[in-house]
Amino acid sequence: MRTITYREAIREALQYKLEDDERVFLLGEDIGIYGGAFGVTKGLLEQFGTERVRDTPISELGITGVAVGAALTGMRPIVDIQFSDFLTLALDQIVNQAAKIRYMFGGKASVPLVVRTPSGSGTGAAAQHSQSLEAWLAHIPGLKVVQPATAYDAKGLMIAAIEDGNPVIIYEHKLLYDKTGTVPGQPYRIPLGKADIKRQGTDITVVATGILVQRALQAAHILAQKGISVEVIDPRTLVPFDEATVLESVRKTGRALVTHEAVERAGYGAEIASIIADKAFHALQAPVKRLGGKAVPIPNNKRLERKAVPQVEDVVTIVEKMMNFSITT
Amino acid sequence: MRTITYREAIREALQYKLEDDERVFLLGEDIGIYGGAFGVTKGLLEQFGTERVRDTPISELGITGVAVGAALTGMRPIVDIQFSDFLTLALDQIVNQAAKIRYMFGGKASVPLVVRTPSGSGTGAAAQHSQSLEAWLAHIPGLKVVQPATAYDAKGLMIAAIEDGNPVIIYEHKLLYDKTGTVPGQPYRIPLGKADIKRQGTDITVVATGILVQRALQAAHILAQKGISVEVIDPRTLVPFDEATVLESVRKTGRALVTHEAVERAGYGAEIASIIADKAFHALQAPVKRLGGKAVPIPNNKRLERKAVPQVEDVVTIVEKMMNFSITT
Amino acid sequence: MNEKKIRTSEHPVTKEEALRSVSSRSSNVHIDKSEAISLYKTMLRIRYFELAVEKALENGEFHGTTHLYNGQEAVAVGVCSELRTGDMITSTHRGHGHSIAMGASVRKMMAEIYGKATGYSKGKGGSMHIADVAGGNLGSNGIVGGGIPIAVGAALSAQMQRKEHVTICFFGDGATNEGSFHESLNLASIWNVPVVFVCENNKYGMSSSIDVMTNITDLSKRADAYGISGITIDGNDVLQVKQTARQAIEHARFGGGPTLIEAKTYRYKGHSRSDKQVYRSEREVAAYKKRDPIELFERSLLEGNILDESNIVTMKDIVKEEINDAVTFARESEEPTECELYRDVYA
Amino acid sequence: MNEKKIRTSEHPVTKEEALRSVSSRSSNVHIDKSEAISLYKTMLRIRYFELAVEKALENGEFHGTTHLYNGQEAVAVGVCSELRTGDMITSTHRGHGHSIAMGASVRKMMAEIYGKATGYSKGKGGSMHIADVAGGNLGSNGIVGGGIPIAVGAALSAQMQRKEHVTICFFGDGATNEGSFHESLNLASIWNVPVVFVCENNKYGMSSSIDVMTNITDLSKRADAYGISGITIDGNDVLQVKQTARQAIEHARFGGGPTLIEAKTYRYKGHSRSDKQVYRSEREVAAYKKRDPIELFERSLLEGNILDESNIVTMKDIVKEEINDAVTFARESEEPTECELYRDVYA
Ligand SMILES: Cc1ncc(C[n+]2csc(CCOP(=O)(O)OP(=O)(O)O)c2C)c(N)n1
Ligand SMILES: Cc1ncc(C[n+]2csc(CCOP(=O)(O)OP(=O)(O)O)c2C)c(N)n1
Ligand SMILES: [Mg+2]
Ligand SMILES: [Mg+2]
Repeated sequence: MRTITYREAIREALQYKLEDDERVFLLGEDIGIYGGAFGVTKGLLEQFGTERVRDTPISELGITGVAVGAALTGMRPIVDIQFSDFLTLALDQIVNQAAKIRYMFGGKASVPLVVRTPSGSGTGAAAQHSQSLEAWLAHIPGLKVVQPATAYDAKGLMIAAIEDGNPVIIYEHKLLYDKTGTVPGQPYRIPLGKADIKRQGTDITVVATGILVQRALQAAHILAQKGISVEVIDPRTLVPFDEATVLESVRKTGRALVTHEAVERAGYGAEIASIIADKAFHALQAPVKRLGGKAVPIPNNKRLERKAVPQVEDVVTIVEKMMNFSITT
Repeated sequence: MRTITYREAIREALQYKLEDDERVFLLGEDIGIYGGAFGVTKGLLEQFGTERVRDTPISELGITGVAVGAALTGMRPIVDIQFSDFLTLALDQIVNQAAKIRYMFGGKASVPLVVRTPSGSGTGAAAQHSQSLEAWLAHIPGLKVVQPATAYDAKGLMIAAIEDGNPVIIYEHKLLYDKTGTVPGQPYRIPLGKADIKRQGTDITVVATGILVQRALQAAHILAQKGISVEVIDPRTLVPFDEATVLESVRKTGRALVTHEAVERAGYGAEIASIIADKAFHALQAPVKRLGGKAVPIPNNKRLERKAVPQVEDVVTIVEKMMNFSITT
Repeated sequence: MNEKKIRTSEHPVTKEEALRSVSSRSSNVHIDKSEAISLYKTMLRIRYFELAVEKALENGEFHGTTHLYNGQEAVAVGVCSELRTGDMITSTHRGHGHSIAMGASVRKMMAEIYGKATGYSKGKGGSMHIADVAGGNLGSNGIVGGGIPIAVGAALSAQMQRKEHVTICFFGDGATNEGSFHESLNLASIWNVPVVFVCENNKYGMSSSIDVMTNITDLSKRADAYGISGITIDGNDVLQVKQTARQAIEHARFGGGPTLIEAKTYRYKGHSRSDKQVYRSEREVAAYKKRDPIELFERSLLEGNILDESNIVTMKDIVKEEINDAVTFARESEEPTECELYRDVYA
Repeated sequence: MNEKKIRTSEHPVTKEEALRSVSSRSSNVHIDKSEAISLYKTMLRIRYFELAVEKALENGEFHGTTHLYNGQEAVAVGVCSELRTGDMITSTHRGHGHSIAMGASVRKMMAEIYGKATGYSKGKGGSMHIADVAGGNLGSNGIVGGGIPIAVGAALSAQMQRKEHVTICFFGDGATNEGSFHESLNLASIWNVPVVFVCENNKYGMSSSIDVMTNITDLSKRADAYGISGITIDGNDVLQVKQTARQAIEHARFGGGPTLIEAKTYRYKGHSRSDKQVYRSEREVAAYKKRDPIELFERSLLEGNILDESNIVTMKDIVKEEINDAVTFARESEEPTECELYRDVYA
């Protein structure tokens, strides 16, 4: 099958929906001739014109609100927030308006809105351009939250999100844009709320999201050589969350690690770990562990930046420790 | 000792610091002659004048940013955000600026800023005026997060927060403003990061925050009559979090419930539950349970509104269930 | 649309002056009798609705707060009377008047305020979240300035869908200091979408006088920052409002782009239930009440022989009856069932 | 300060015209020789600093991105030359020029860009977060518009502390469409704090032309929305910048309140490292380079016999050497130790 990048996979999904559904349009800063800060929308302006690939002023709150209004009145806008850190400026419209309008209006309205935004560290862009705040939006009833970790997932989840009919926030990861994967040319959907077992294993379950999916897979490879069989699960969507797949795995392995790049404290990993610790209580042969970002802003210095968030070796180390844990100690 | 309301206790703390430290000033919407939306600042304008009790336009982002700038240059501003839901408009300044400035500038600056804001439901103000988003800010390195649950704590924590030297967010609760408690007339400080055992018990630990502290205490009273001895712990500050006090209690009781009004999904309770499930693993005789708000926007209708968040009877029910749990089932 | 009418409303003009100006300013407004009666009746409906809400609130008949529109009726009614089917509005926390002016059912509105299952939002929204998206009301809004970009988005929809629908965006004076105001007016201007911004300057944002919270005399001047037209009018003169709205709406509908209308008016009641109104004098309130928008219009209807005193009494009785019926309906309606708590979170 | 100078910079004027205008506009600016040389040298320092940063970036010598100031030197230098000890600035993502104009150490700046322990922020901030709070630079900022309310807050501090310090708030044309711009200018106006807003209109916000992103010709017009003075000037004429800044700063310092200065200028380099510059033509860039702020000033210094060619060559060599030294310093400095990761989160 074809191999394309994560960036191209997203672009294909956008392109498909722009062709397929005239209600769909994109808006955001520098998404036109510039092709977006990470090149995702390159070429779409030329194909679909300035009305449907709409460059905006630097007005995150305003453009998100415009998208809410357009969604409420029959369109299917897709907002590009150039860095997910800038969502801090648009949250009233996402959290107080988009997420709640349907409920506040007794079900007599809907807001089919997609917000795409790149998150994560690793580019040296420092504290204000490197955050991973997906837990925030996962806390809000009325929103769905998607975090594709592969090119294949990115295309299928993006199409599903655009067709979903609810406000959906898609956290892309900057370091993934260049990663390649096999992706069908045809459109396809990945249902929101279906986890993916990225690698099967029997000794321990690693629930990883975003960039940590790749790192967990690399760690699993290393650990396999050490005789540890790791099952890697990618929830793909935080809301809805596929509890069943995760719990089934933990009931099988008896051990669980939850890992993400976001700051560990009050990150979404706490939600997943709490669910496992509660609902797989009897199966657990060791405490559920979390491995998330350190409680520090992301520094610019490359070495420090790397240390601020979990790397492959950190996953390896903690899994080894967890495998050495015995219930009787 | 004197009995005053939670509202008055906060006012006394503000008044004390306004008298004590000329760098301290208040700014916010309608905090002057109106006395704040919940009457907390009533009388302060008359005492300290318009310069230090500064009414602002409806510009949450702007006034928070002004406070950041003032804090950076030698003042000790206290911003009043009229409802915590409106923090969504000010988060760039809190999260990208205040929380990170010290770190980004290599420790050569500080932002001694306090943000006071009322949260919670129960007043019929519906979805956009009833949220409890303290978990968001607890996720951000560089911020401290305080949630006073009694008049006594409110005064001591407020004074400590103003003197802290870091950006501190104080979540007050609307339903607590009228609650009374014994409060010394003299100023005193409650260190940020010190939990309070609000009631001692031996059978189960209930970690409760905000309005749930009162409800957990009422539940404990009912449960005592049913022969269940509940220990109620109020962390008082989410960041820093007093892990030791909580873990010690759970190691003693063997059971833990974590409860708050905020939406359970990705709420701060998940953080606390994860810590307990990990670090008190051996002591646990039953799974750590969470009891938080339902995953719905807060509705206006009184009956539904009540059902949306944990009430006394919900705490009673879940504790009884947890006590019936046996490790061998 | 380019000339600015500057009017200082520091001291309300006398009744006599007001009336003269009503008739003179309205001289070029041609409305027939039935339309005039409809304007008058809608204003009455709003007034009596709000009085009923106030009473219910005082009696503790519903849960939550409310923001009453008394005194501002001419703005909602004048503007919305110029709308066609398919046109839309966004409203604010002080939204009952806008809803009624859009032809909402007062029964469903009152039921919503009472938190009942028969309300517009099944009792889940309450006073601050009345909406009727199908009927063109995109919703009141609890966030000051929250509706402004939403209105621009609705207007953008109309533009992209090649429909000739106009969106009216209502907001208060206080909202003009929110960043959303700025970003939204700029977006509306550069995209030339069919939206009319209607700022109801009732002198206060909660307790804060707009004269203290901005350093300009007329908020309509802010239009210049976006290259659009701005105009300040007497918001208590329903015909002047109507006439100005007509021009701005036509302008927007046929590709002329947005306008910012500042309608100077006054709110009679406290900001919300908790307001003790210490920030303004009773004298000020009394002075403004002398230029009551309903009385002003009533007088010109009488003088123009469009209505006589007995017509007016009859109409008031009819409207009061309608409102009483709405209250009875609200009182007697069922509460939403518990499963409603979980419904409508997602589509 | 109330009159507006309207200048369309669609087509850059010729060198000859530019020069004439420099001397004429600057006629009322009295600066002595040493001051002139200092302005010139600071501009050179910025230019060579940025060229060195660009080279280092191309060679992959540091991690992260950077936004170069080449072409805009006259703005930072003209404005900051009017500041006194205790005065402050807030800066932007494109902040190297502002730092240097504030007298920052180019060694510590370069080390910061290289992520080294000897940098202003110990390598934790990088290019976008250079600050020297003690020295009056309250920091560059990665958030467009993020520094604007912070500047107002710093000015408020000065006002409340009864100090005569002025804060300069630098931002780009693109930032004027952020809500923070609007809220901040309004706050500064109603509180009359000593701040000067300096908008560097370099025609683009990343790829977006400000002419497309607003519907007005001069951004200084936005001052009217807040009841403050606004003025549009030639940002490539260092003496004009200096002269305008002097008036605005004096005005602010002695209780006259804020001013909005729009300095029209141009950025030579791409927005940041990833920019392919497809949104503008090479011809446009070349045309603007004909009005290079450094060359313009150089010429008037030569014509005024303040410097001769050999002085200039010497000065350039000195500055280049200074920058080379900074690069060497940065390269040879230590990286921060791992425990720095955990430090400085809290005071
Ligand atoms: C973002 C936000 N800030 C503050 C409030 C609290 N609040 C509600 S209405 C109001 C005053 C609004 O003033 P204005 O826009 O003039 O409308 P009016 O109440 O006069 O109709 C305030 C401060 C809010 N609801 N939303
Ligand atoms: C809130 C926010 N939105 C978007 C960006 C991405 N961004 C960085 S600089 C820039 C352009 C800024 O334009 P302008 O204000 O004119 O400054 P210039 O780059 O021209 O100096 C953009 C869009 C950002 N950093 N912050
Ligand atoms: Mg008002
Ligand atoms: Mg620019």
